[in-house]
Amino acid sequence: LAEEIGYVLAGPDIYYATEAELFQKLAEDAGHTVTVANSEYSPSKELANVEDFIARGVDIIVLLSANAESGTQAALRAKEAGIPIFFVAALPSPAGYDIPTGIVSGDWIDMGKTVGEYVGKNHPGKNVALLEGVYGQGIAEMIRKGFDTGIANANGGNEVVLANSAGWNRKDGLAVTQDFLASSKEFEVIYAMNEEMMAGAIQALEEAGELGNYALFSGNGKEIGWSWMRDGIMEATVANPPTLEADLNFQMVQAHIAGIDYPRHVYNIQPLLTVDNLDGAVPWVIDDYLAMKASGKLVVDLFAQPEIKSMEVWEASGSSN
Amino acid sequence: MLNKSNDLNEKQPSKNDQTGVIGAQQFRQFLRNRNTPLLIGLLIYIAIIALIEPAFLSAYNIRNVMLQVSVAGIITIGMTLMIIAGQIDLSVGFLVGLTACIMAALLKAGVPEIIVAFSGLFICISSQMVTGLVVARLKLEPFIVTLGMMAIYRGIALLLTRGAEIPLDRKFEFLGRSRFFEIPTPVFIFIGLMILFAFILSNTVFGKQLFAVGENNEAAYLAGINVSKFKIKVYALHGLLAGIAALILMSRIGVGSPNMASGLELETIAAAVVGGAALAGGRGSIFGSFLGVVFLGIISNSMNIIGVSTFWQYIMLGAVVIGAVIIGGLNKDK
Amino acid sequence: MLNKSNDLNEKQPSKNDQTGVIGAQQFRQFLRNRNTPLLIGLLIYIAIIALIEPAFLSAYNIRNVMLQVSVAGIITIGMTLMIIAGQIDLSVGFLVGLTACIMAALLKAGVPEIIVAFSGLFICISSQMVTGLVVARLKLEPFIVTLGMMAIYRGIALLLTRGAEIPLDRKFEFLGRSRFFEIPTPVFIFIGLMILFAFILSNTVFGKQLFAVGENNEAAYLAGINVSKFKIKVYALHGLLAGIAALILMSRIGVGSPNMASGLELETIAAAVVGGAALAGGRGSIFGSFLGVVFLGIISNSMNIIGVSTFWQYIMLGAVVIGAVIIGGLNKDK
Amino acid sequence: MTSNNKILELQNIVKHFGGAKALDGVSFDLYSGEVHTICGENGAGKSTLIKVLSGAHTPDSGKIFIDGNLVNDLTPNEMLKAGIATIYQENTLFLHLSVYENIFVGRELTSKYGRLDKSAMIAEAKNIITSLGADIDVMDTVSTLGGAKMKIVEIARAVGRKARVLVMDEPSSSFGNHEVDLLFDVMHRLRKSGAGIIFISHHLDEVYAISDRVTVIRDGQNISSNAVGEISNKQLIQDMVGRNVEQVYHHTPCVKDHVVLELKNASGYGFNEANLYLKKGEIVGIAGLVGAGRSELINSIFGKYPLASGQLSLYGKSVSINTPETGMKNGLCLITEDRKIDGLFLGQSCNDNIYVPLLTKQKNLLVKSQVQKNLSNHYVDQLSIKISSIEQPVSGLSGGNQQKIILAKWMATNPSIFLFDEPTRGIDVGAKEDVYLELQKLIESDKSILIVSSEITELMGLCDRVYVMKAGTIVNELVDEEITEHNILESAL
Ligand SMILES: Nc1ncnc2c1ncn2[C@@H]1O[C@H](COP(=O)(O)OP(=O)(O)OP(=O)(O)O)[C@@H](O)[C@H]1O
Ligand SMILES: Nc1ncnc2c1ncn2[C@@H]1O[C@H](COP(=O)(O)OP(=O)(O)OP(=O)(O)O)[C@@H](O)[C@H]1O
Ligand SMILES: [Mg+2]
Ligand SMILES: [Mg+2]
Repeated sequence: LAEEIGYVLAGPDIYYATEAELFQKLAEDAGHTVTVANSEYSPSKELANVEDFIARGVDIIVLLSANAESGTQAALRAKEAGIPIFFVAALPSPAGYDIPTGIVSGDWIDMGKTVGEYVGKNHPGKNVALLEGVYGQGIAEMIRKGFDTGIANANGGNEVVLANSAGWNRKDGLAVTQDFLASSKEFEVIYAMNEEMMAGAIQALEEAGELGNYALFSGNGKEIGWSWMRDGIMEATVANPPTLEADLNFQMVQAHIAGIDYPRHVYNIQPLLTVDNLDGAVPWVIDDYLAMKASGKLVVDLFAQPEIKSMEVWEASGSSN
Repeated sequence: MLNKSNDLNEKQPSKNDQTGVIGAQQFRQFLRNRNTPLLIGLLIYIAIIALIEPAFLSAYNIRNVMLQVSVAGIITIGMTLMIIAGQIDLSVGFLVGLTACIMAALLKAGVPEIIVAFSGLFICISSQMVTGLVVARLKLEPFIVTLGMMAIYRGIALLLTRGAEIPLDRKFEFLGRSRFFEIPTPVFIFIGLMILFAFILSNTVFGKQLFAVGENNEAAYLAGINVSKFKIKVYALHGLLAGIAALILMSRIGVGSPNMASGLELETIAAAVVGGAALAGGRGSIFGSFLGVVFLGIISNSMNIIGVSTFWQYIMLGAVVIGAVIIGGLNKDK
Repeated sequence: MLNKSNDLNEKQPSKNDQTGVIGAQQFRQFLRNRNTPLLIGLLIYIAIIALIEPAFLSAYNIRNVMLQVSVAGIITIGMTLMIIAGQIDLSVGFLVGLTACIMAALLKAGVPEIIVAFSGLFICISSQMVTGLVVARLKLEPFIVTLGMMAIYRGIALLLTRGAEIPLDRKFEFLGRSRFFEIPTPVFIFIGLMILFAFILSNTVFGKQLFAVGENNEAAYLAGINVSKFKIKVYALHGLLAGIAALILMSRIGVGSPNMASGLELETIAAAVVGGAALAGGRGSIFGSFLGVVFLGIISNSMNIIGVSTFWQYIMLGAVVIGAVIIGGLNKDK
Repeated sequence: MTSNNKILELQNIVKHFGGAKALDGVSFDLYSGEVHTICGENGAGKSTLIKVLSGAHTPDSGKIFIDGNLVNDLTPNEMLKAGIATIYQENTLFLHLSVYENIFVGRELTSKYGRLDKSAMIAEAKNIITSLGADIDVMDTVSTLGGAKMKIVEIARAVGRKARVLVMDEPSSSFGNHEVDLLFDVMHRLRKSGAGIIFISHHLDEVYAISDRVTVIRDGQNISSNAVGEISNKQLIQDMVGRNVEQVYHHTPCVKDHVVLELKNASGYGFNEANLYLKKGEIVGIAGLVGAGRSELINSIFGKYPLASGQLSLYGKSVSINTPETGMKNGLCLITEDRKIDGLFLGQSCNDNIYVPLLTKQKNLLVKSQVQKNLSNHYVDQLSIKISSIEQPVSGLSGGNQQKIILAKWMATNPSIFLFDEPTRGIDVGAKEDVYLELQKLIESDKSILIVSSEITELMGLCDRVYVMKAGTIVNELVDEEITEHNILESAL
């Protein structure tokens, strides 16, 4: 049952690269062929990539879309051409929720909520500065929505006083944090939505001699975050390992090929990580991930995941302050 | 069609313009034509890819490629006019994005499609005319003015959408998704505009003056051409073509998004130059630009079709661009 | 320092060059200087932001801005040389990215830091020399050749890193993170290079020849300048400066990533032009470029400081660029 | 032939460039059927005046009347429509366009539905070119033509407009006698048909041969205006330069016996089998018609183009010079024919322009600005270059003064052999005298000079020997008394 799979990747980014790489490895081990195309975050490129795979006549398309709305349009083309299309690490537009054949996504609202509640409980009354992801994908917006809900739920009286996109990357994380530190707004908590931006933030704090004066939180749970927590630099992160997500995605594709029933939409597994539970943290490094799985310490089973039936509607929030 | 517009756009000295005899002479002219090496290169490239993967030449994929190329192709027409006139435009990608966002917002607000379409064209034409006015009247470098405009369009589009996309909810599908005789409408529009502008360039006063203005502003002014008005006209035409491209692109993707056409400015400039246009102005042809935009446009498709990592497409793209201008340069010396 | 290099780089006519008296005459010269409106504009901008948010002028933030600006600033020096020589370089952003990726990969492979640093410089210098060779010997347009090179560097960097980043694991921190007398090392390097090149441009054979070659290639050739060799030299210097910038940037961010410097090419071109350089060649100054890069560099910082949406920074950026060239253009006519 | 019908009048035209006054209340008029010449030294304001008339420059004040009506809208477009066609001093051609396209730029012929009528334009262009007696293919791209032919195309363009007023700013400066004769034929014909012609030339013999009236301007002001028969050559020069110029040519032979430069059987781009030599202290001329290959020959000696075959020796030693750089190293310098294209750095100051060739010669990496300034000031004085400051960009200089900047720049390199291609092109009589005096000083200090000139009197007045070229070959060598207009033309034709 060797199938030809076209994998459309949102853009060059370590998270996405890991998704594609593990998927490709698993799929090729299973005898499939995988061609990876990169959309460089461009909606037209994404559509073109999907169309090219349709032209090539692949059997299955996996779409890691950076653009919820246009990704959905692309998915529609595949569907019209009769090719099953799976979303991973991305969601379609709320209106097009039914279009993809299957979806594995982060539960971004919950990620933000987890951190928000933790902050509210452990740092009540403290002001927060946010390093957000790229606006427009829906991801940053949903995390923000969750975070706002989280601090409200915890009722600690926290307030977000500064928020800006740092583009998911370290360079902007550094510059934006430097600018935050220079501003006259007071804050004691920094929440960066991924570890790359947090790395920039930590450097800015270090250079300003302020490391240790702020409570730091990030998202995604990459290994570098584990070491920050071990060193006492960072308090917590929410895991969202691309390895695990890719694994679920692969299992879903396999089930589809085999004609087995499977949950159409599942979330990635996203526990709160602190220094206390790092032992069970899921690695991003592919070899480590596979080793952990082989050792039996990690069991990943698509069919054990609860099926999601609907998605949140989100609002663009780029100019929220 | 190809050979026809080829001749129409030829700016090389050719003493045999009057002769109508088809044969050896025409063939010799064809060999001397600047676009010939590019055409041959393109055919070789297509042949190689088709050998590796015959699906590349399937009817579906040819339609697919032409469709993918048509938006860039329409903008390339405008960019070719601009480059011949000695101008350049870095803002067009984000102008298309901004226009699409505004149109999508209007559609969402319930404005009728036809009014939305005309507003889109109006926005593109008038923005470009403002840029043209600044560049022409104040005698500023278009490179830097349009770079500034690019930032401004980008900022406005982001503010408007707050970074997100605005879905069309299946409105406005006609332009981008319909077909006639199995050929998608955008391809019809693209080819039609190419032929129209190839004709305009070689058979109208506007076309002649375009080359004159681009080659020597000062001399054109002294010859009685109102150079700044003329330039603003070129910007307006370029704006019109960008507006048409925005309509098609938006209709095809089904959303308005700030970044939806970013990068197109460089792609279309590259296509025009690969097709023989000189950034110093005064030289270029629509047929050359057609070859250029098709060549650059099939690279990414061909990589996907033969299953090579997309990252190779950048190297391929760079190699084609540099190779084409090197060969064009060698040819020029003869 | 500012006023000094200002005089050194001034290319405008000034009748009173010989006098050494400081006073009214100097002041009049200052008013006539092309950079004066830009300097005044910059000061007004700074004053307004500081009024809204006094923290903008805190020692911390000034250091912060200078640090943020230093990488772009060093590349702007090279870009200014290129523009004066009538060249332009769209590839430098991705060349810096590629170089950083290669250096990061070498460090990961255990190669000693010093060897890695020299390899980085070597890569930048030699790549730029190859581009210079192609442009100068084959007489091609630098815009399009460097556009092609940009795609190639990007492709190689993406293939090398498979689209991810290569972390340095705290190696190589000295250059980007150390300080002397409270001033970060990159700022020292940036300011030092500015002064050095301001001196070179106005007091050396190389500097004089740079303006001659940029103004009129052919006349420079007939005046005994080996123009293509000279151009390759300019590309090499630009490469060296890009290499230094790559070292600092990588060291500061702690990773090598393909896109880490993308966009810098346009930012540095804009900075040089805002600072008075003419893309046609033959005009530009280091002090003007310094003002340009600082002005563009503080926009994003100031928006963040006063808490305005980042999207506004694009509009501000575009407005500053266009405003500066308009004012520069008006000044030119007088 | 002059009628009483005044077609044009300019009153009190004032024009400043920055602080400098180029025109300070100049008045001028023109009758139908008249050739009215404007004379004046370099920088007097002649070109500025005609640019105001053509609409290229907007005057600060003053009035222009056509047929007695005040003209309000002074743009090139309006002036062309009013029937004033101008041939500018510097080329205004489109090099990548063909001859016929150039002739019709701005007034393209169309047939039905606005479609270009190419065959009509080609046919008419052919007619105009033929009527000018020139041999130019109208389908040729202009960049392939030599300087003189380009000028003919410009004339054709202006003539083709069938204008009532034809303005010609130094149309003949790149012409030889043959072309000048053709030009005069055309001018006579136009005059007969009732057009008025404004003519500018630094060749006073031409002025006397063709004009009805001569107006002299100096420093942007009217000096005199006379019918051509009423003003003597001497007085005309006196009016122009404000002093007496007794003798234009100063030539006392200083020829020494060593041959410093010798070319044997040399062929290259544009010439073949050339044999020539040049002695120390000698001035040798190269005469010939336009397009004879003279420019190519001396460009090749300097190293701009490589020699295809043959041998070049300097001081008896065979050398190979393939680039201008090596040409300079071997003590040569070349003053090219077209100052704008390959002579000047237009946006740079006079000071920097003069210093450029020295940069390649100096060993030191630093440039001392005081040394540079002293040098510039020295040459500005010596060649009486009219500028407000050495920091002024050369783009603002008059044509003749630009030419002097080029002379200065090469004199400063102190070469031992000078190669001159039309060195006095566009230079006024007074300044020519300065230049010739400089040449004399050069040979007195044992320099040698090879000079290409289309001005036969110049060759007669200056040269010890003259080679005559025809169609790429040296066909004759004339010494001392043999150097006459008759002899030169006889071999050249
Ligand atoms: N574009 C300009 N910018 C500044 N100054 C100028 C400009 N054009 C002309 N001038 C100045 O105006 C004066 C008159 O110049 P113009 O060219 O009219 O002289 P001309 O009589 O034509 O001289 P020539 O015989 O050398 O051609 C000169 O002093 C010149 O420097
Ligand atoms: N760029 C060119 N391309 C083709 N032919 C050229 C070019 N330049 C000059 N020629 C031709 O070479 C021949 C020599 O021209 P050139 O102008 O050097 O002669 P010349 O004796 O110096 O006359 P002139 O007084 O016009 O300078 C002419 O036939 C001319 O048309
Ligand atoms: Mg003049
Ligand atoms: Mg000549």
